[in-house]
Amino acid sequence: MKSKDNATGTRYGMVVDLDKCIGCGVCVVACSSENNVSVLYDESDKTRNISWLKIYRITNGKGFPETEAVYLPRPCMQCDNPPCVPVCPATATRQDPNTGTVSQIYTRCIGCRYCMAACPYHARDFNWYDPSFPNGMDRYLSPEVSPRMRGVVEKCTFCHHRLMRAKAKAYAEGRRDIAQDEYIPACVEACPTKAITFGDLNNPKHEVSALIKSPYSFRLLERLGTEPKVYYLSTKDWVRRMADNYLEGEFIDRP
Amino acid sequence: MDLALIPNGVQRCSLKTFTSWAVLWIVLIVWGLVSAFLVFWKGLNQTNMNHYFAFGLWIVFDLSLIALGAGAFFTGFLTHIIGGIFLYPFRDNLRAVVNAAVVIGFICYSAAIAMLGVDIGQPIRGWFIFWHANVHSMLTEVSFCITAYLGVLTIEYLPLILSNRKLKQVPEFNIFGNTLHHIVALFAAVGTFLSFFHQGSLGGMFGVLFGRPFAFREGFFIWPWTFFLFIHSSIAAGPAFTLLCIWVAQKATGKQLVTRDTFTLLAKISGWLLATYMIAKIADTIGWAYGVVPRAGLSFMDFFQAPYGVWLIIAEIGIFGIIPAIILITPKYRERENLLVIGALMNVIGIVLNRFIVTIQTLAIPVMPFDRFMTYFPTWQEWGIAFGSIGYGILIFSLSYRYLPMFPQEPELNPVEVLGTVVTDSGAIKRS
Amino acid sequence: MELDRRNFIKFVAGGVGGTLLSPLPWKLIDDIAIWTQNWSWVPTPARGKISHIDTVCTLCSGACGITVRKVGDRVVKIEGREDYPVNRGGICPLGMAGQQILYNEGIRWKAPMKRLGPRGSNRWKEISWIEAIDTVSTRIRGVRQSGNPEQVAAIDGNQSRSSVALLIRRLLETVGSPNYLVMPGQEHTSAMVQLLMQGSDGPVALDLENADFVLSFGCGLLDGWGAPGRMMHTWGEWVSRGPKERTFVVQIDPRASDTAMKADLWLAPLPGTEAALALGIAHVLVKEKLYHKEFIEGHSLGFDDWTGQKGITHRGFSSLVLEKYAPRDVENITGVKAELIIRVARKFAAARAPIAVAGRGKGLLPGGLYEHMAVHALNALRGRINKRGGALVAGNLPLSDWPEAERDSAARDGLERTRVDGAGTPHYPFARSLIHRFSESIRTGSPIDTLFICSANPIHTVPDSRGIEEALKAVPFIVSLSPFKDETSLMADMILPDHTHLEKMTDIVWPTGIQYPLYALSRPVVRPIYGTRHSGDVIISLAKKIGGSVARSFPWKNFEEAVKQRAKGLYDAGGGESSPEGSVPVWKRLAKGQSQSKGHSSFQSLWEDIKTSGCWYIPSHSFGRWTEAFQTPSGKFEFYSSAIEAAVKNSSKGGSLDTTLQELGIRARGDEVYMPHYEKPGSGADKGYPLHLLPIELINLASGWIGNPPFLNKTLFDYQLKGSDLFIEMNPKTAAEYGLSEGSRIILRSRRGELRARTHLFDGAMPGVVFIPVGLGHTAYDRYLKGKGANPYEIIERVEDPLSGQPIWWNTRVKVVKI
Amino acid sequence: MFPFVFEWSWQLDWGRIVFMGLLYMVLGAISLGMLYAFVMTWLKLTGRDKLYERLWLRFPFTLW
Repeated sequence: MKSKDNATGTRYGMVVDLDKCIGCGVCVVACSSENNVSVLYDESDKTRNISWLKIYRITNGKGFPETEAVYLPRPCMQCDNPPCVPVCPATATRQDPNTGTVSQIYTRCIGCRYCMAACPYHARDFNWYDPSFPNGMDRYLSPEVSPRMRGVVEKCTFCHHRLMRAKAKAYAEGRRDIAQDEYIPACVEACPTKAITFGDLNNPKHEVSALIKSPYSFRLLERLGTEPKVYYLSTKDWVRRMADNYLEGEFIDRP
Repeated sequence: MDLALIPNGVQRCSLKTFTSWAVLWIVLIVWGLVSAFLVFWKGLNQTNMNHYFAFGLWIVFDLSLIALGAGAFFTGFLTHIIGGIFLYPFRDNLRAVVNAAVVIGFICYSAAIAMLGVDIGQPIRGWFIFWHANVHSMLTEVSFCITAYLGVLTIEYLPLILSNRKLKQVPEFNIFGNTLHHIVALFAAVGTFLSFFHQGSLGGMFGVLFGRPFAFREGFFIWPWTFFLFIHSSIAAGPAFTLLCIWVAQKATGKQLVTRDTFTLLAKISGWLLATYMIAKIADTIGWAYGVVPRAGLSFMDFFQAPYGVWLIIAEIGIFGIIPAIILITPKYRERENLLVIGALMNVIGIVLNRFIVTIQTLAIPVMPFDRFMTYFPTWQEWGIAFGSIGYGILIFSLSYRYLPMFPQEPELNPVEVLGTVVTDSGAIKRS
Repeated sequence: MELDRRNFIKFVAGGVGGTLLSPLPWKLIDDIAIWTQNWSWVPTPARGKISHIDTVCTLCSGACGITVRKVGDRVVKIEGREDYPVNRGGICPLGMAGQQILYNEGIRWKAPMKRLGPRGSNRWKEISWIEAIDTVSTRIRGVRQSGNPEQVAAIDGNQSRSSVALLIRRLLETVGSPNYLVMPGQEHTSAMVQLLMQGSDGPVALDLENADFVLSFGCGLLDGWGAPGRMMHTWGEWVSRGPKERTFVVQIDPRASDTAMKADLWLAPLPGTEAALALGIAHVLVKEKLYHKEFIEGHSLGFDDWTGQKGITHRGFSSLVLEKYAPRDVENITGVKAELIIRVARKFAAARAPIAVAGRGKGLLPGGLYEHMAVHALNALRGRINKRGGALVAGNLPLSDWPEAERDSAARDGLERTRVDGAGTPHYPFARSLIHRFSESIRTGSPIDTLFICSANPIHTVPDSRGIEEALKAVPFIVSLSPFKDETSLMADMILPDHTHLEKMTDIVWPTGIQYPLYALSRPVVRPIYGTRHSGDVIISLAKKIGGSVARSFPWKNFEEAVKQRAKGLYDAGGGESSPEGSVPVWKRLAKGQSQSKGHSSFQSLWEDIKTSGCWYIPSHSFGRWTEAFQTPSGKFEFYSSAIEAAVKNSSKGGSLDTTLQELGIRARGDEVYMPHYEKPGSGADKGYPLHLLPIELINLASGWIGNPPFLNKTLFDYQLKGSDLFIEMNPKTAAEYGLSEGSRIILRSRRGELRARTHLFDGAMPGVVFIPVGLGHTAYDRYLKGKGANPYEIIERVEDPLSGQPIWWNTRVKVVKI
Repeated sequence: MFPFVFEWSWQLDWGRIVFMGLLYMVLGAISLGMLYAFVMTWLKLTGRDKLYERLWLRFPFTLW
């Protein structure tokens, strides 16, 4: 396992407050709409449909009425040590050293799906079908994001085109820094309860850098060493325990 | 009809019989071609693979074919590289099977590459692996090596093809074939080098997946252990598979094609390699169960859920690992032909099972605690490609056997009565 | 040089070698690489100038502010508006997917259509607008000439105060028909409660943002209730206040709904017993003297036992709850632990600004009247009426009235006839519209000749939807104004398709539940992409074509002119704001006299401002003022509703009170009838149908008249919909009793019918209850929706709510048969 | 695959150099072997194989 020194430089990351997330799915719709994600006729086939951001419902397993359920939105974790990047044979996916985000070059991808096998979060989706925008729905497609063809893998890019947009604007105004609010992915912008915060994890001016120090913050499958840049917050012990695999008696409740 | 093509000094069945035999396999090939066409035309939705099962039957078949095809490089290695010195007493035995091993290797690798071509979502971009190579990917290494090695196998196959009676009459072919044959050791060496790496990289492909605790086997030197396990297991299975193929060919033709002690030699090599492999594999499993698994916060049994239960690993290591190893290394058992064949077969099944488990189990196990355990069953299109490649293999092998002097010992072991110039239905006769 | 073989080979070899050394091969390889990217059937989105247009989402009456991102002429993305007072950024998934409603031509009517072939055969002929309007107006003229103008009816799903709704009502009025029906909804029940207990007819105004304790009786606060964008934003607001100040939410729900799971406390009463629970809480408040003395003593009627005008002693609300709703008794009825009831009551009483709200799920369907009254009584007990963070008493928006509609003699005659659905008759004294009664009376020989259906899909969205379908079959002529190929419009004879929400101007007058006056106005963000026409314009041109007094009642050139005429009142009233709100949200600014007019020099400039900002609002409210707040006969908040008393008297004219009450469906007797009380549901347990069926509504599944857009299908779990199978939710224990496991295929059978589904085991589902999501099971629309899942309304038994007459939909018994 | 594709400028490390180096060696060996076979065939066909007998070229292959 490689460990990278990411103490300096920009590292875009996300903090999702699960106590605020109500599972409404607006982020999923916003993401799909922003990124020209194709919609199958049968979207209930969750093993084949494309959703860069997927919401899981996790429950504490207790019976009625002690049941508790929490929604967990899962975008690409944009790992600092991504399992998917080194495995790609055609260099179709790459971690941007300047932002820490993991990109996917659709026109380069040969569709071997090795990266999907590598990703424990199932954050990558393969185009099993031709993209479908039937009945004139191709009219709502955004030119900022290219639609993908059948046979390639696609994934969340932290709305990279929005970063480009923000950079272009900053450049035009003669600035080098991008403020916290200037670049946020579509899901963050859309969240009606403001459960998602986005920014540069290394920048103390950005809210996220403080949030990830919360005793309630955690990441998914931290033990694997993937170093995800998507953090979660939850005050519920069982939710934090559910984020990773623990042996009997191993989970220590931090707060 | 095709008498002129049949090698000297051997007898072959009638063209009619051969055709009806071939048709059986052509049907499988057609099934495979139809499947491949559907996959190219409509995409990979023709399979039952999905986001969870990113790899399916085809990768299992690929891994298995490449493992079983290892007989080619390993026999070549034994024959041409160290055969001259260390294995001198067995030189003839090895020479007797090396052609068959090369043909089997060629079949396995060409089928595997064809299958990979179908398996990728963008077949017309397959060459991007070479063009935009990411050298840090095990899959890149695999692709480079198996492609190059297929080239080597083709070169090794060429002298045999060119020794076809008809082709031999063309002086250019004859001389070219002979020249190639002279330097076959070079290609055997290159093949050995390439095979060593891609067999290992195939294992490494899974061993480096640190996001998948089932497959992840890092910690040995700079590589994952599976790198060496795969090499080890493939050279254990390769000779056994060559043995099996020749044995089946003997049964099918009703002729003895190699001497009995050749079988014993192959069995011995295979058996000892399997035995040592089993030790390594068990060590690996224990090391994994007490290292990787608890580090990931999981317990051994978390990885085995119906239908991919713990029986799989029992079958792989116990039934199809230790038992064939014992059979093949014990001279008493190995001398009995049926046990020998069963041992070789179990050996092969064990390795295939290993490749299956490594591929499917890795993907079936949810890593996120709240995710689901998945199962998968291939569609007829996937089976079509798989069976098509089997049909292709048998057809190529049969054609090679029929028209090429694949088994140098055959004429000796099956002397043909000289009947003058009379040509019978039963095949060609020795003319000289 | 001679071209022999040798030279030829040399030439070729040289050529190959030379080419390989040139840049040509690399260029070619590069070109091939680029060529592999070329998939002609992958669309290339056209480029264009990117623009953002602020408007309002009018897919429901929540009126969220949206920004539409356009590229050239195309809508590509819809986002919430941070500056809009209602939602301040957040919008619901349906609104977010609005472009799929606009551009999916598979679900849209593109031009006026005339039915060919039998009803439901879906064979149509495109006609011109002139022909369409001609045909319909001729028919109406005919009906009027025959002397039965009441045979024209309309089912309207538009927001009741919106201009389109008013135009449709006006059309019926001038034609001479009282048969104007609206789609049932919880808002009607809430309005009824306000009328009965406060005597006010203003909109429901809940100051939720300022509340610090919310007691929600089944309201899917986060499941799409009220104005969904506002509710979700408010919830984020509540939670963000920090652990001490955060609003405490108690959710009362038989299922672990999203709201229940996010609430601080979840109580799960048996379905339909919410009123008892509310009264149990009231019991504790009364018994422990935790009620608001000033309000109760000075501004309420019927709390203590009292003596009426004729010297009759009436029983007070306090003695009623003390006698009948002790926590133990309530525990027996509801299944909620007595200790929990006491705890919640004390917490409610201790809170600084608590509010109790009633209504189930999204509130698309009516609630129980007595139940709503019981919940509102809790607000009264704590004096939470017209208080910051409570239930406000609001007046109507200062919109101008249109000139009086002209009624000719035929119209006057028609309007005097009784409504087909019986609403407003002594039998249904408080109902304005009863769609189920309407369908019942139509099924046996239609008294309706021509039926307009606007912005509604009753065949899918009303309980006992099969009954509606049967009824519509009996109507000779149906005109649908729906833009969508929904179930109901497929039953029509003529389609006069409306624009979709992004193509037209729509006003929403006081969005659902907002606590201050707000007028929302959407504007067309794209030119209509098909040959559709604004329903408002269609009604106006229809009226003009009908001629006579009808035409004279519609003097406007077009819809916008009519809207503008109404909006003039906003200018005349003075004050109000029409610019997007500033950094301080409106709900924080609410106080008397906070309204600042932007000083518009003319109505025209105000109008332009409203069109751009999409809103006009008055950020002020005069809290308190209990003396003027109530318009009841007593001038007080009435625990004992004199309006009910009057209505019951009116209904029982001459007959016995007992019979009348029986007819009204009320089980209680005596003074209880006029007070909030718990009515045991009429249809009880049945041996053959052991389970309770409860439809549930999900925020990410559109269950109203608009079909679920494809993007939303993405957000449904595969244990809610899988392939074409709908999943019901069941407690694992209940499932085990019936031998069901996860994914079992079942038939769900009620006395009304059956449907096929599969089971999903969910610990959060109450044992003995089957929960089924609403919104699927379409037989119309396109491949994304058609044939997927099942519609629970088809098997829901319709029982009338006592007094309000609205259909109860939470009281169906079912059995489950495993297949 | 070739030093001038831009992946090399993205990421040039020892891994790449070693890997590609080995690959070129293998490809070189195969090509040289084939070249040898072609050349020898040509020599023999044109009757110059006696020349070939004396050539040092044959040396490495006489070991076996």
